[in-house]
Amino acid sequence: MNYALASLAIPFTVALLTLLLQRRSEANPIVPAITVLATAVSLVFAGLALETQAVSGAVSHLNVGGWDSPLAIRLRLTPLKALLLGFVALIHLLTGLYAWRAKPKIARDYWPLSALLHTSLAALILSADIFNLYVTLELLSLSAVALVCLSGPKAYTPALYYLLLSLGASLCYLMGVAVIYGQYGVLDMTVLAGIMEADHSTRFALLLMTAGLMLKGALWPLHLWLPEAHTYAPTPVSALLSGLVVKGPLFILWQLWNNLAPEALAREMGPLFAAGGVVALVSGGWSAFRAPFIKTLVAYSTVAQLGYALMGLGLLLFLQERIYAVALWLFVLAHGLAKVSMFLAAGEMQTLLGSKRVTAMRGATQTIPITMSAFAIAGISLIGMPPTGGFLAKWSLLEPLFTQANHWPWASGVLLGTFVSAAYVFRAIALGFYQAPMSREPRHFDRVSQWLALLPALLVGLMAFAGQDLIAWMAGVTQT
Amino acid sequence: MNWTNALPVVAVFSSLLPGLLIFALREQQQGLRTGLNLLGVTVKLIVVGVMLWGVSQGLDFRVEAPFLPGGALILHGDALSLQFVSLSAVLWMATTIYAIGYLRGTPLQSRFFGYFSICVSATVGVALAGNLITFLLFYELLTLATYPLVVHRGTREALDAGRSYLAYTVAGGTLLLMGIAVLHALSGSPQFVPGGYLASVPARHGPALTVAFALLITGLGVKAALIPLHGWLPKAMVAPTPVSALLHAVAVVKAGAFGIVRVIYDVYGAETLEQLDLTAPLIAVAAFTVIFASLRALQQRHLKRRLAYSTVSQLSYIVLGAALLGPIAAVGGLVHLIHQGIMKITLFFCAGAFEKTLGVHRISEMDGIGRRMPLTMSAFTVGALGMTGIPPTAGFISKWFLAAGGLEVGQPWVVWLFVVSGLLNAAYFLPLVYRGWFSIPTAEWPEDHQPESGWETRRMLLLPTLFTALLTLLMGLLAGSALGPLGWSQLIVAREFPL
Amino acid sequence: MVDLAIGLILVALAIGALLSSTLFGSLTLFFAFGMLMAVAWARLHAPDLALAEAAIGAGLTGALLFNALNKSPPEVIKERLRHPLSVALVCAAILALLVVSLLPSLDQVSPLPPMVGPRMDASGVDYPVTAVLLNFRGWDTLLEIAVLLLALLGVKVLLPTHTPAPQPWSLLLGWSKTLAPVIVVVGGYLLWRGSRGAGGAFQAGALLAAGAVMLRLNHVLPEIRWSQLLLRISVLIGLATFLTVAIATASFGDGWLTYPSAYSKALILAIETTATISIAATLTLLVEGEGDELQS
Amino acid sequence: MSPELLYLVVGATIWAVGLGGLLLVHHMLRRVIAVNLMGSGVFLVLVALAARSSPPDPVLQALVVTGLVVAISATAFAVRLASARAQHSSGTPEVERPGGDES
Repeated sequence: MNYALASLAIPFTVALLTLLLQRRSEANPIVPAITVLATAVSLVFAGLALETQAVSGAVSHLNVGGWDSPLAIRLRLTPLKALLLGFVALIHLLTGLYAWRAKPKIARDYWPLSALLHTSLAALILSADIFNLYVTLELLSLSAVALVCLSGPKAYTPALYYLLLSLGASLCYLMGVAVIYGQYGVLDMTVLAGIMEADHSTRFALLLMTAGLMLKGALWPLHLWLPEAHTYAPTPVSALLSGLVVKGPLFILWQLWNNLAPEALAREMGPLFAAGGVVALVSGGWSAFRAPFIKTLVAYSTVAQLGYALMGLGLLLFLQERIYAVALWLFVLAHGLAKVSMFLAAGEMQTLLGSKRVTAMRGATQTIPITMSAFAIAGISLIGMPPTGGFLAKWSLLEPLFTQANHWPWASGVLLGTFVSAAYVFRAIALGFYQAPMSREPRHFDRVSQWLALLPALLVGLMAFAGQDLIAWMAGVTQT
Repeated sequence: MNWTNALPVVAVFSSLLPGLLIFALREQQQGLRTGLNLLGVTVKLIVVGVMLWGVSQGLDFRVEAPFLPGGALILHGDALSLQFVSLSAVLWMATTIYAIGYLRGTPLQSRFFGYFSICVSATVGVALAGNLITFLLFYELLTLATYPLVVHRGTREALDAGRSYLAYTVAGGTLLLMGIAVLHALSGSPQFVPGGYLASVPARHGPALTVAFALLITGLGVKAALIPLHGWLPKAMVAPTPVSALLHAVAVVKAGAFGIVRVIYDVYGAETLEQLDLTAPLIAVAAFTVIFASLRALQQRHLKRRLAYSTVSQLSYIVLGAALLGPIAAVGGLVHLIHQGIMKITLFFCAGAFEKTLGVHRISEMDGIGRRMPLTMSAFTVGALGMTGIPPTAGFISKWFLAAGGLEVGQPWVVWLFVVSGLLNAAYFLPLVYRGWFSIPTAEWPEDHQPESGWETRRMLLLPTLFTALLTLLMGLLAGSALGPLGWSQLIVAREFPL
Repeated sequence: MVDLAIGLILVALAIGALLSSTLFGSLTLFFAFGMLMAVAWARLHAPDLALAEAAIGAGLTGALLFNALNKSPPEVIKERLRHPLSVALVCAAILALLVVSLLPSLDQVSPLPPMVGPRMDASGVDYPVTAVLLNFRGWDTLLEIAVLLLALLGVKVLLPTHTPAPQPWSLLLGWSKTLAPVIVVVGGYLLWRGSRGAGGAFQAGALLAAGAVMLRLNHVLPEIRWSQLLLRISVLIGLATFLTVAIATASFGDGWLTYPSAYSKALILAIETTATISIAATLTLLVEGEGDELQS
Repeated sequence: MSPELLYLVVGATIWAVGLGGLLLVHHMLRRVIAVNLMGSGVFLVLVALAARSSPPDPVLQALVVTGLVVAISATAFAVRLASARAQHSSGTPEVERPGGDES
C-alpha cells in the first residue's frame, strides 16, 4: 500500500513545489524536467505496487488515520487498481514528455495542473469510500476543466459546458450517496458490498450515481460535452482527457455495479449497459466519420470506443462471466494507449500541416510519415485488427459470446462497431495516401515528438503478441 | 530452436525485415534498396528450396509461440503451404525485378517497395499459417499492406479503388474473424490437420458449424473474388501493373483461394462437409463465377480489366476443384493455384510492358503490336493459350484434371462447364493474339519510348516476362516430372485423401 | 408550522431564482435563498453549518455572482425555455422516485455516530464535527483543500477580465477600516473555538476571506501579485502542511494520516491554522483576484 | 410531520428544481445558480438526515462542510470562467465552431 501511496504523493508534492517555484511570469525551465522525472518515479512505485499486489494476488486495505471501519475512510489496493495506477502514470509520462518538447511552449500552469490530475486519478483509484470518491471526482473534473482552459478563449465555451455538466453530474452522484447513507448509514464500499439489498431505494440510488458517472465518463447517451472539450484542449491535454479522465468515472461505475450492487440489480442493468454500448459504437462512430476536424474525429472515436467498454461491462453484469471483465479492462488499456498516440499525432499534424481539418491530411504519408504511421497504427487498433491490443480486447469480448447460441446476437454489435470504426479510421488514413502537393517547403520536424506519438501506437500495435499471457494475467488481476 | 523450426520464421522475415528497412531509406538510395530486395529474394528462395526438399523427405518444419488462449501462433511448412510459398517466392523475385524496371524514375519508391515486401511476407505467412488464428493475423496484415500499393498513384481514381478495396476486404476480414471466433469457441484453434480437425465436434453443433462455414467462405470469398464479392478487383486495376500482377497472381486473390482450400480440407475435412452437405452452394457459386466472369471479360475494352475478369473466372477453378471433394479434382484445383499464377502474371507483365513502352491501355490499340514488340507479344501468346487451355501449356493440365475430377465424383456437368469456359476463354483471348500479330497498326502508338539499349522495351520489364512465359511452357511439357507442380499437388492430395 | 413556511418559501425562492425576468432579480432571490437555507439548517440543530452556509453559500457565492453580473454584458436575449413542460414532468417523476427512496431512511440508524463518541478522547479535539473533519475523515478534507487550490489554478489560467473598478463607498470605506481588525479577531476566535464547539477552519477561513473581500472592494488592501512569495506560501501552506503530515505519518509513523496520539492535538492545530490561512487567501483570490494579479 | 421529513422532501424538491433548471435555462449565471440549487438541495437532505439522530450525526455534518467548500470552489471557477468567456469569446451565446484553416 505504501508504494501506491508514494505513487500518489509524488505528483502531489511536485504540483505544490512547482507552484511555489512560479516566480516570474516566464516559465521556469526546470519545472517540466522535475514533473516528468517525478512522473517516472511515480510509475516505478506503481510498478512496485503492482508487483507486490499481483504476486500475492491479495487485496490490501488501509484505514486512513488508523481508525476502525466503517468510521474511517478506507483505501483499497487490488491488483487491478495497482495496474491502473501504473497505467495513469505511464500515460502521464508519455504526454509529459511530449508537452516538454512541444513547440510553441505549453503554458507553465500545465505542469502543476497535470500533476494534480495525476494525483486526483490516483486518489480516485485507491479510494473505497463513496463520499471520498465524490471529492476525487470533483478534483478530477476541476483539473480537467482547468487544463482545457489552457488553450485560451476559444476553449472557454466548451470548458464551461463541461464544468457545469460535470458539476450537475457530481450532484446526481452525491444525491445517490445521500440515499445510500440514509438507507445503510455507511460509506465504505467494502462494508456496503455485504449489506446492500435489491430494494427500491438502493436501485434508485445506484441509478442516480450511474447517471452522474456516465455523464462524467461521456458514456452514451450522456457524451455530448466530450467532443468539443477534447477538440479545443491543448494536444497533450486532449490525450490525457481521452486516455485517462473519462476512464476514472468508468472505474467507479465498474466498482459500483461489479462489487457493490446486489447481483439481481446488476443482472437487470446489464442489458441496458450493453445496448447503450452498441448504440455508442454506432452513433459515435458515425459522428467521427462525419467529423470535419482531425481532433473532433479522434474525440468522437472516444465516444464510440467507450461503447465497447460499456458493452463489456453490460455483458459482465448480465452474463456474470469473468472474461468480460478482462475484455473491459483490455479495452481501457488499449484504447488509452491508442488514443494518446492519436491525439499526439493529431496535434503534430495540426502544427506541421497548419490546419485542423481532416482534409488537410492529404498526402500526409509523404510529408509526415512517422506521425501518419502513429495515427494509422493506433487507428488499426481501434478497429481491432490483429495483432493490436484492440483486437485482443475485441477477441476476448467476441469469442465467449459464441459459446452459447442465445448470446450470438450481441456479437452483431461488435460486428457493427468494427465496420463503423473501420469507416472513420480509413477515411482519415486514405487521405494520407493522396499525392502530396510537391511544392511545399520541407518542414522542420521535431523527430522526438513524432516518435513519442508513435511509441504508444507501437506498444498497442503489438500488444496481442503477448495475448495469451496478458489475458490469463488480466483474468487474475480483475478477480477482485 | 533447431534449424527446422527456424526456417518458417526466416521465410517470413526474409521479406519483412528488408521491407521495414526500406521504409527508412531515402528516395535516392536506389542501389541500397535494390540490394536489400535482392538479398531478401535470394534468402527466401534458398529457404524455400530447402523446405521443399525437406518436406519431400518427410521433415516437419514447425514453430509455435503463444498468442491467444487456445490459439497459439503456429507457422508450419507442410506440403500444401509450400505449394503456395514456392509460388510466392518465385513470383516475388520476378515481380521485384519487373517493378524496379517499371517504376524507374517515379517518386515514392521506398514506400512502394516497403509495402511490397510486407505484402509478400504476409502472403508467405498466410501460406505457412498453421492454424486459423495465425491465418487471420497474416490475412489482415495482407489487407493492410496491399492498400498502400493499390492507391500508390495517389490519384482520385486510385483512392476510389482503394476505398472499395478496403470496404470489401475489411468487411470480409470481419466475417472471417467472426467465423474463426465461432469455431474457436467450439474447439479452440488447433493446428490444421489433413482431413479436418472438426470431425470430433459433436453433431449437435451442426448449425454452428454451418454458420461458421458460411462466415468463413464469405470472408475468404471476398479476396478470392467469388461473384458477387468480386467488385473490388476490376477497380483495383488502377494500381501500378506490378501491383496488379501481385494482386492477381500471388498475393491477395490467392490468399483467399488458398484459405478456402485450407478450410475445406484441413479445418472441416471432406467427411464433415459431406455430412453437413455444405459444399453444394459453394460449387454453384463457383460454377456461376466461372461462366459469368468470362462473359463480363468479353465485354471489357481495357486490356487490364479484361485480364481482371479473367482472373475472377479462373480463381473459381481452384475453388471448384477444392469444393468437389474428390482427389482428382483437388489435384486440378491445387495445380491451377500455381498455373494460374504463372500464366496470369505473364499476361500482366506483358500488359505493363505495352503500357510503359507504347502507352497502350485499350484492346483496340493493340493492332499489330507484335511487329513492334515481338518478344513480349510471344510471351503474351503463350499466356493466352495457356489460359485457354490449349496443350501443351500448363493451363491444359489444370483443366484436364478438373474435368476428370468432376467425372470422378459423379458430376459430369463439370466437363461441360469447362468446355464452355474454354470456348469463352478462347473468345476473349484469341482475338487479342490475332490483333497483335496479324492486324495492321492503324495509327501512331499513343506514346513511344524506345529504350537506348536497343531492346524492344526496358530489359527489366522483358526478362521477367520471358521467364514466366518459359515456366508456363515448361510446366505443361514437363508435367509428368515428380518435382513439378503437378507432382507436388499429387503429393498433397495423397496426404489429404489417405486412400 | 414555521418549518413548513420556510420550506415552501425555499422552494419558491429556488424557482424564482431560476425564472426571474432579470439576472439581478435572480441573484437577489438566490442570495435570499442562501440566507433562508442557513436558517433552515439552524432549525435542524446544525448552527455551525448554518454559519458556514451563511458565510459561504450566501455571502461568498452572492459576492461572486454579483461581481460577475457587473462584468458580464447586459442580458440581451430573453430566456426562452425549450420544452419546459416535458422537462418539468421528467423532473417531477425523478423527484417522486427520489422522495420514495429517501422516506424509509428516516427510520434507519447509522452505525457511525455511536462510533464517534468513544473515540473523541483519542482524536485530539473536543468537537465531534471537527474531529470528523480533521481526523476521522481527514483525507476528505485534505483533498477538499486541493479542490479549492484547483479552482484557484483554474481561475489563474483564464485570461484577465478588465472592468472599471467600482468607486468605493466612503461610509463603507471608513467602516471597513474599523471592521478589519475585528474580523481578524473573530476569525481567530472561531478557529480556536472549532476544537471545542461549533466553528473551525472553514468558518474562520470563510469569514477572514469575507473580510478581505470587503477590504479589497474598498481598495484598502495593497496590490497583490502571484509572484510574491508570501502570497504563494499563504495559498499553499495549508495543503503543504497537511500533505507533509500525511507523508511523514506514512513513512515514520503508523500510516497515512495516523497522528501519533501524543502529538495529535498539536498536529491538528497546525493543520487547522495553516488551512485557515490558505482557505482565507484562496477564497479571497477566487472571489476578487484579478487575472493579471494571478498571472505574474 | 416531523421537521426532518419536511426538510428531506424540501431538499429533494430543491435538488429536482435545480436539475430542471440546469436542463432549461440558458444564461450561464443562471446555470451556475441551478447547479448551486442542486447542491443546496443535497446538503439540506444530508442535514435533515443528520438530524434524525440526537445529537445530530457529526459525520454527515462534516460531509456537508466538505461539500460546501467543494461547491464554492467549483462555483467560483464556473463564475469566473463565465465572465472570461463573456469577455473573450466575443459574446456569442452558441458554441462557436472552430475557425477555418489557420494557414
